[in-house]
Amino acid sequence: MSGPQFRLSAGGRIDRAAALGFSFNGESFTGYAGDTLASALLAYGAFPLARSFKYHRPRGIYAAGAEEPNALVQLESGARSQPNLRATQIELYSGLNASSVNAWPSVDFDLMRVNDWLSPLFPSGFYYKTFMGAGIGTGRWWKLFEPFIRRAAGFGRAPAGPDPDRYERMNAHCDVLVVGGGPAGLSAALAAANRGSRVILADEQAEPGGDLLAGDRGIDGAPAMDWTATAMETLGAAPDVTVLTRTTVAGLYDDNFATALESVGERFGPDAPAHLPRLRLWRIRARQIVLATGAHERPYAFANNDTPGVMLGNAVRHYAGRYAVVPGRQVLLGTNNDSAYRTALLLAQAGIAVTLADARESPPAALAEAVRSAGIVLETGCAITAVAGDRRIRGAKIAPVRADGEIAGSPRPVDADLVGVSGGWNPALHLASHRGARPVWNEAPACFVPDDLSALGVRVAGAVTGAGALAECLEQGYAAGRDAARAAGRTKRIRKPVLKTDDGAAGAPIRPLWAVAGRRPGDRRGKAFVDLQNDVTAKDVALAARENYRSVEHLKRYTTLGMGTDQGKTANVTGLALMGMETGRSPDAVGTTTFRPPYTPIPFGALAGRDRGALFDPVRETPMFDWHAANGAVFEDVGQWKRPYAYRRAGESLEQAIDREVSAVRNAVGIMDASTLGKIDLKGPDVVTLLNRVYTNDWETLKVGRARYGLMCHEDGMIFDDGVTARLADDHYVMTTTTGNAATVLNWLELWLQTEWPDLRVFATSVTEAWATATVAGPEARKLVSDLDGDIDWSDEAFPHMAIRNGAILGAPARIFRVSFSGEASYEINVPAHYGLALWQALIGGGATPYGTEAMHVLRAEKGFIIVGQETDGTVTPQDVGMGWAVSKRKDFIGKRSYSRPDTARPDRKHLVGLLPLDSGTVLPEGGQIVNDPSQEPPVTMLGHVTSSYRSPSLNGGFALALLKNGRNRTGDTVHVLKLDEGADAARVVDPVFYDRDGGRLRG
Amino acid sequence: MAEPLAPIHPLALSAQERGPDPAAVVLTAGPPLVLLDLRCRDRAALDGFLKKPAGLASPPVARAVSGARGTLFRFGPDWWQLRCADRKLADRLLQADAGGPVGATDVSDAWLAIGVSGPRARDVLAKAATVDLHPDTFPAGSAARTLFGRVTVVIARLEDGEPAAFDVTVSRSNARFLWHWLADAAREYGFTLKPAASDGA
Amino acid sequence: MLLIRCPYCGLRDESEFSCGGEADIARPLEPEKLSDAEWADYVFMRTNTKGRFKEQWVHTHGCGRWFTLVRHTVSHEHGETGVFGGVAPEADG
Amino acid sequence: MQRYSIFSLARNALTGHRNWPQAWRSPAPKPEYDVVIVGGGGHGLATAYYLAAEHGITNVAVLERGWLGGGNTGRNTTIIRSNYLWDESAAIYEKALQLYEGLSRELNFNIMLSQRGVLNLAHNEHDLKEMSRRVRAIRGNGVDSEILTPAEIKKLVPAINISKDVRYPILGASLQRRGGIARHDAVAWGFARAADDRGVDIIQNCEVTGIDRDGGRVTGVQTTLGPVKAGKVGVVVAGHASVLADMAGFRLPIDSHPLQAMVSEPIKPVLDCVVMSNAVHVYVSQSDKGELVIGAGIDSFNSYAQRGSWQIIEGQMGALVELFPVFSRLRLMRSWGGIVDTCPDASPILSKTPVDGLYFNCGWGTGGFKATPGSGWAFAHTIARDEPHPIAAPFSLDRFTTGALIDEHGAAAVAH
Repeated sequence: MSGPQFRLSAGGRIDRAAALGFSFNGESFTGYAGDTLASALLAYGAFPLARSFKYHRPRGIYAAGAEEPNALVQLESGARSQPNLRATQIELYSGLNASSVNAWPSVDFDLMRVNDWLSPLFPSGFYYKTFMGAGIGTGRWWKLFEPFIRRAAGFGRAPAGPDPDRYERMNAHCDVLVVGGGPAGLSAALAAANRGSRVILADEQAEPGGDLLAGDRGIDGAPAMDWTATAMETLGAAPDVTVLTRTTVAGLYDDNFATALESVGERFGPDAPAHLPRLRLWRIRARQIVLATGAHERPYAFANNDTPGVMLGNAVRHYAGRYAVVPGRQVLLGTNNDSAYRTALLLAQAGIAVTLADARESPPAALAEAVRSAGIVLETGCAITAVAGDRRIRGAKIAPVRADGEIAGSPRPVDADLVGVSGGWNPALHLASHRGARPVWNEAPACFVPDDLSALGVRVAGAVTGAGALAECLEQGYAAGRDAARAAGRTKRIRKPVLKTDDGAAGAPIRPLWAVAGRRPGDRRGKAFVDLQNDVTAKDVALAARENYRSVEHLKRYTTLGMGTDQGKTANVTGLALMGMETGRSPDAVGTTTFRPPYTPIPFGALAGRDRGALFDPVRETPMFDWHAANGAVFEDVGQWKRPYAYRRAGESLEQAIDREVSAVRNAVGIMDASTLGKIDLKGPDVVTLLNRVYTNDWETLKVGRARYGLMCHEDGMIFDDGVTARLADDHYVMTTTTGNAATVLNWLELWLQTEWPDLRVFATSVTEAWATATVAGPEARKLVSDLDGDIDWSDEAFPHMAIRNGAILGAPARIFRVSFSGEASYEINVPAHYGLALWQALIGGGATPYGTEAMHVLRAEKGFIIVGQETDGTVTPQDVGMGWAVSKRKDFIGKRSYSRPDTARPDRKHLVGLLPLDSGTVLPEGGQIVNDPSQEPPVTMLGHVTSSYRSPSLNGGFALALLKNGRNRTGDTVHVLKLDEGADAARVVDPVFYDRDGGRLRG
Repeated sequence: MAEPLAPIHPLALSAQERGPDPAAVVLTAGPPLVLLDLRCRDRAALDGFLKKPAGLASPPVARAVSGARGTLFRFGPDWWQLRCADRKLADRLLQADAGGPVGATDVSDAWLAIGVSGPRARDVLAKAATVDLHPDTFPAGSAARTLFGRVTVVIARLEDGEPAAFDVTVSRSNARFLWHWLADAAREYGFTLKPAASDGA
Repeated sequence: MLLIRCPYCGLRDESEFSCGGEADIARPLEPEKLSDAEWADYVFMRTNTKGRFKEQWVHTHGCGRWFTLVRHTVSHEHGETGVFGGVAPEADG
Repeated sequence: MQRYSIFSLARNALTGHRNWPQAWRSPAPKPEYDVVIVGGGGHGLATAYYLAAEHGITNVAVLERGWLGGGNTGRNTTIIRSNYLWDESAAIYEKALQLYEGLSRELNFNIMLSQRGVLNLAHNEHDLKEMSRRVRAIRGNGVDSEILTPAEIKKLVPAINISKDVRYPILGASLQRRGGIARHDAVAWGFARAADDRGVDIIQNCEVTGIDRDGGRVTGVQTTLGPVKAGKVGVVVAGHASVLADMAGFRLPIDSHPLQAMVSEPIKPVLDCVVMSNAVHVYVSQSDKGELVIGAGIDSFNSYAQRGSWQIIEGQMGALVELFPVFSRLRLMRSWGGIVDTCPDASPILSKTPVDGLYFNCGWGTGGFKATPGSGWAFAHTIARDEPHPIAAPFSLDRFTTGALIDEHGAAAVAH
C-alpha cells in the first residue's frame, strides 16, 4: 500500500497525535485513535477487502456502521480470533491484526470467483433443482456435492482454542431507557433526566452524537457537537443517569426488558487489562423506553453496484466528516432525495471533485444553487446505471430513468473513482419490531415507520419516525423523553429548551427508486445487487416472483435476501419494493418481515456470561464433602449434588472397590453419606390427612416414634417418588424424599395445600440441608453406634426397625431413623449439618467402611428395592413393581382413579421381576431388551428391559431386576436379554427379592 | 467414643485480597446461624407468638426487622425466618409452638450468611440479582428472597449507611459455590475475602 | 422476560416464578364416580386458550405462594391476579 | 410439471431463466372439495400429497392462514432422527426417516437431506443407563443406533470438549448415523409443488374461522375467503390445534408453548454432525450455509406468540459454550420462536375425533419436523380410509381415556 493518501489534511474527530500501527492481510498500515478499522483502511483507498458469499466477487467497505454488508473480517488469530466482524464497527487499537474472510487463496485472487462466471447456472434456489440423484441412487449426488457447498459457504473461521476472555452480565433498572445517542436520543435523555428520572442512555458508538458526528451540522449557530458535549455534561452530572457508550441495545422483550451489549475490554484488543471483561451484557428492566435508533440509508441497485468504491452516500459523508477520509478524487453521488446534498457540499469543501446525479427533475432550488455555487456538477433527472471496473471503479454511467427504474435515454459516462448512492432512508425499526410494532408504509419519505407503541411504554423519536430535519429530531426526542418520564411517574415541570438548527428551507420529496435496470431476464449490463452480503440480485427477486415465491418470507427464504449477518439492513426494503413492482403491489402489500433479535450479533460467550467452567452450574456439597474428596471418592453428579459413587483405595479397580464396600456392609458395617436425601418437616393437625392423600398407602395407624414407607404418584397413577415418613410427635412428621425430587416433592405438597386443600392445617418446611445424614448399615452397625456417647438406647427392643428416635450423640443433637435400604440393620443418623463432618469422622474412627452410591444400589437391588427413575420411568404403577400392598383400597389418593382405566388395569402389564442369568458369571446389560425368541430378526418383539443389573459378592454372581410383560406370571420361565451387537444371554425369571427374603437381618 | 463433635464452617477458606481496588468489594463469611422458619396464617398470631420472647413484630413481606434478640425476616404472607441472637430463644420458641397457630422449625445449619460490602457491592450483586437494589427501592430493612443466577438466596440490607452493605443468605450446600462466584464477579473491581475461622466458630 | 406482579411481593422477574398452567382445574370430589372419559378430561384435557388465559403461578424463589394470573397468550400482557385460600396481601406488604 | 435437473438448469440458463414455471399455482378456492386440509405446513402439504399420490384423492384443498411452510416447518432446527424409545414411536419416526431418504427424488425437489449423524450425549450415570436402554430398544426395532466412548465422540466432533475436568463431563453418547438435517423450507416447497402438480389446490392467506357440522358430521369450513364445503376435513395446524378443536366443540390434551431457536453467523465448517445434550440442555448442528443452528427447551408458560423468554437463550448458550469452548466467540445472529403443541406423554395425536369426517394431526411438540413425511403418509391413510393406519393407531385420542400413553418424555427432556 502506498500510504494513507486519502486522509484529508485536517478535520475529523480522530486524534492525529495518536498514530496506531496495525496490519491487514499481513500488510502494515497506520491509522489514528478515533478511527475504525474501516476508516483507517479507507485512508489507503477503497480497495477490495472481502469476497462475496456466493460469487466471490471482490468487495470493499460499503457503509459506516452496523448496516455494513461487505467488510467482514477475521480479527486476530488463535484463541482470541473473532470471525465475521464488520470493519466499520471495530475501533482501531495499536497492533490490531485482521484478515479477509471467505477468500482463497487471497482476497486479490480468489479461485471461487469461477462461481461468478458460471453464475447463469446458479440462479437463486438452484440447489433445490438439482443433485436429486435421479437414476444414480438415493441422494448420492447430493452426498457428493454437499461437502463442497459447505466448504464454499460460511465466512470466517471458529477460533482455534477455548476463549480466554471474561464476560459479564449486569442487571439494571431504570425509569427511562433511551436507545441511541444522536440528537433525538440526547434530547430525550435530557428531558427525562431533568425531570429526575433514572435514565439509561445507550449508544453503540464510542461517543454519542449519531449523525452529528459527521461534523457538518450546527445548533444555535455553533457546531452541533458543542451542543452534544454540553448535553453529555448535563447527563453526567445527573445523579441517576447512566450513559453507556459502545453499547448496542440488541433486543427488546416482554414487559420492556431490554438486552444490550457493552464493549469493555474489547477495544484494547488482546492486550486489554486482565481484570476487565471483554464484553458486558446488560439486562435492563425499563419502565419506559425511547427508541431514537435513527435510520439506515438505502441504496438503489445498478449494474456492478458492488464494485469496491461504491458506498452509501451518507457513509461517504461520515468518513469525510468524522474520520477525514475520502477514498477517491472524483466522486459521483447518485441520489433521489435531499440528503446527498450535504455530502456533496462537505466533499466540495474538502476540495474533492463531485458530480451529483439527482433522479428528480427538479431538486429544491436552494439546494441546487448551493451545490452549483460550490463547484459541484449537478445532473438532474439522472440516475447511476452502471459502474465500470472490477477491483476498483474505473468510471460510471448515468442516464435518465423511468419511474420503474428502466433506462429512458442513452447512458453517459462520468469520470469517477468513488461512487456514493443515496436511495432514501430506512428507519431502524428493528427494536420497535421486537416489541410488536407493525411497520407502516409511509408514502412521503417512502419508508416503513413503526406504529404507535406508547401503550406499551415504548416511544420513538428522530429519524426512526421518518423525520429528516434536525429540528424535528430534537423536538421529537424532547417530547418522547418528557412523556416517558411522566409515564414513569416523574412529573416535575421543566421549561422546554429552544434550539435553532441549520436545517434550512423545506426540501422536496423523495422520488422512490429501487433498481436501475438489471431486473429483466437477458439484461447483460451486469449484476445489480439488492443484498450485497448474500449476492441476491434484482434478477433473483424477479425469478422468485416468476416461480411464485411471492410472499415476503418466501422471497427471503428462496433467494436468501436479508438472511445475512447484516439481516438485510440495506437490502430488505429494496427487495420488497422490487417484489412489489414485479407483482403489481405496493411494498407494504408484499408484507414486511419481522425483525428478530439481536439487532447486531452477540458473541455466545457474552450470553453465557459467568455460566462457564467451574461456575457453569452450582455445585452442591454435603457437609462431609471434604472428607470424601480427600479419601479417594469417585464422585457422580446427581442433579447439582456431588455424591461419592465409590471410594477407591490405592491399587484398586472401581469394581473391586464396589465389591469391597458391599461386602463390608453385608459382613461388618458401612457408612454412607445420605445427606442429600430430601427432608421435609410437616407440622399441623391435618398432616395425616395430607399423607393419606398424597401417598398411596394408609397413614392413620402410624404411631409417634415410628416410620413408614410410602409411594407418591401423579394423577395418572404413575410413581414419581418414594420415601419414608416418620411421626415425631402428634402433629409433627418428617418426610424423606429421593435426592433428585427433594424440591419437586415439597412443591407438590405446597401446590395441593395451597390451591386445592387450603383447609388442611399443615406447614411444610424443607429441612434437607439443616441435617447431615450418615447411614450406618451392617451386622455390626448397632455395635458401632452403641459405642457413641449419648442418651439413646440402641437395643432392638427399645429401637426396632422402622422406629425413629431423638437424642444426643457425642454432644450433638441427633435424630435417628432405623430404616434400611440395604437389607441390613441400619441407622440413618441425622445431626445438625455443621456437625456432619465430625460425626462422619467419628464413625470412620469407629471402624466403619465408607460406601458410595453404587454399593448402595447393589445392596438395595439384592433386596428388590426399587429406585425411582431406574425401576420406574413415569410409566410404572405401584402394582407394576409389586407394591400393590402399599395401595390403599379404603381411601382416595392422588392417582387412584387411574388404576381402573382399561390399559392400567390390564393384568399383563410390565411387572418388576428378578432375573438370574443362567450363566452366573454373566452380568446382564442394564437397559438390555428382553425377548422370548433371541433368533427373531428386527423389529423384534421386546417384552421389557433390564432395569438394574450387578455382580453380587453376596450371591457370588450376576443378578438383575427387570420390567417384564406379564412378568409375575412367568416366574421360572427362561427369557433372553439381547446383547448390544449379536446374541443374547439367557436368564430365569425369579422373584425380585434375592437376599434375606424374610427380612431377619434388617430387624437386628 | 466420647470426644464431642465439633461444628465445621464450610467457608473456612483462605483469606485473599486481589484486583485493582481490594476494598471495592469485601466478602465476609458470617458466623453459624441460629435460625427458625416460622409459618403462620395469621400475622397477629405470629406477632403474639414472638412479642414476649423475641421482642419483634412482623415486618411487611420482603422486609426484615432487627432487635436485640434477633432479626425477623418476612418471606411471604405466611412465612418468616428468625435469626436468633442465641440458642436459648430458638429452643424456647420451638417448645412454644406445639399445637399453636405457629409452626416453628429449626433450620439453623441449612443456611449461612455472606456479607457483601464495599463501594461496588451493589454492582457485584446486580450481576445476578434481578431485584432492583437502588437505595430508593431497596432501602435499609429490605430483605428479598430471590433467585441469584441459579441459586435461591435472601438479599437483605439490614443496616442503613452508604455505600450499602448487603447480607446474603444462602443454603449451606451452595455456600462455597456462591462464595467463589461472588469473588469471581468482583474481580474487575477488586475484592477482599474474609472467610470463616478454621475452627468453625 | 415477563415482569410479574406477585400479589405478596410486588413486581419480580419471571425467573423467580414457575408456571403451573391453566387455573381452576378442580380435583373431582369423588373420582371413583367418574367415567374414564370424565377422569381423562380432568387429568389431561386443557382449554389452552388463545387470548386472555387464567393460569396459576408460584413464586418459587420468593414467597413460595401460588396465585392466579390472567395473561394474554398472544400479547403476553398480564394483570389481574388472584390468591388461593383467602391469603390476602396486606396493605403494607 | 417441468422437471428440475441439472439439464433444466442449463437450458434455462441459456434463456436467462425467463421460462421457469410457477412452483405451484395460487388458485381461488372452489366451493367444494372431497377433502380439505387445514394447515399448509409440512405435515399438511405432505398429507395432501400422499392423499393424491397414494390414495388417488386429488380434489383436495390445503388452506393456509399465512404463507405455506410458515409455521413450525419454517421455524425448527431441521433435525431428523428416528431414535425413539417405544415401539410405537419408532415405527412412525422410522417410516418418516425412510420416506425422507427417498424424498428428493420422489418430489423432484432437493430437500438437502444430510445424514451426517445425530449424537445424544450422556453426562452422568443416569444418562448412561438411559442411553443403554434406549440404544438397545432402538436396535431391537431395526433402527440404527450405536454407543460411542468419549474418545470416539472427539474423533467425530473435534470441536467438543471431552475433558473430565468440567462441571458435567461427557461420559458417552449414542449415535444414529442415519439421522441428520434437511432444508426445512424445501420440504414444504417440495411437497407443495408435487401436490399442486397432482391437482391439489393450495390456498394461501386463507384462515379457517369455523368448522361446519351437521348431526355430528363435518360438512365444511368457514374461511376468510368464504365457506368451503368438504366431505372430510383434516386439521394439521401445529401451534393452533386447540383453537381449531374449540371450533369443532371439543378439547385436546394439549398445551401450546414457545420454543426458541437461533443461528450463529455463518462460518466455515466446524461441526459435522448434530449434537444434542439432555443434561446440559442444548442441541446444535451446522447448516450447509455455515450457520450453527441451536435450540433448547421450551418456555414453561402457554403462548401463541412465537417468542420466548430471554433467560432460556442465556441458559442454552452457557451449555453450548461448555460443550464447545471454541464457540464462545462466535456470534448469535438471529433468534426466533415457534409454538409447539405438547401432549402429556410427549407423543403426537393422529386421530379420528368426536366429529365424523374430522381428523386431527397435532401434538408433535418439539419433534414435528422429523416426522413430516411419515405423519402425512399415515394421516392421508387415516383420512382416505376413515380408519387409522396401524402405525397411527397407537396415537389416537382415546389413549388418554384408556391410559395407553406412549410416554416419550425421556426423549423430549430436551426439546429438539
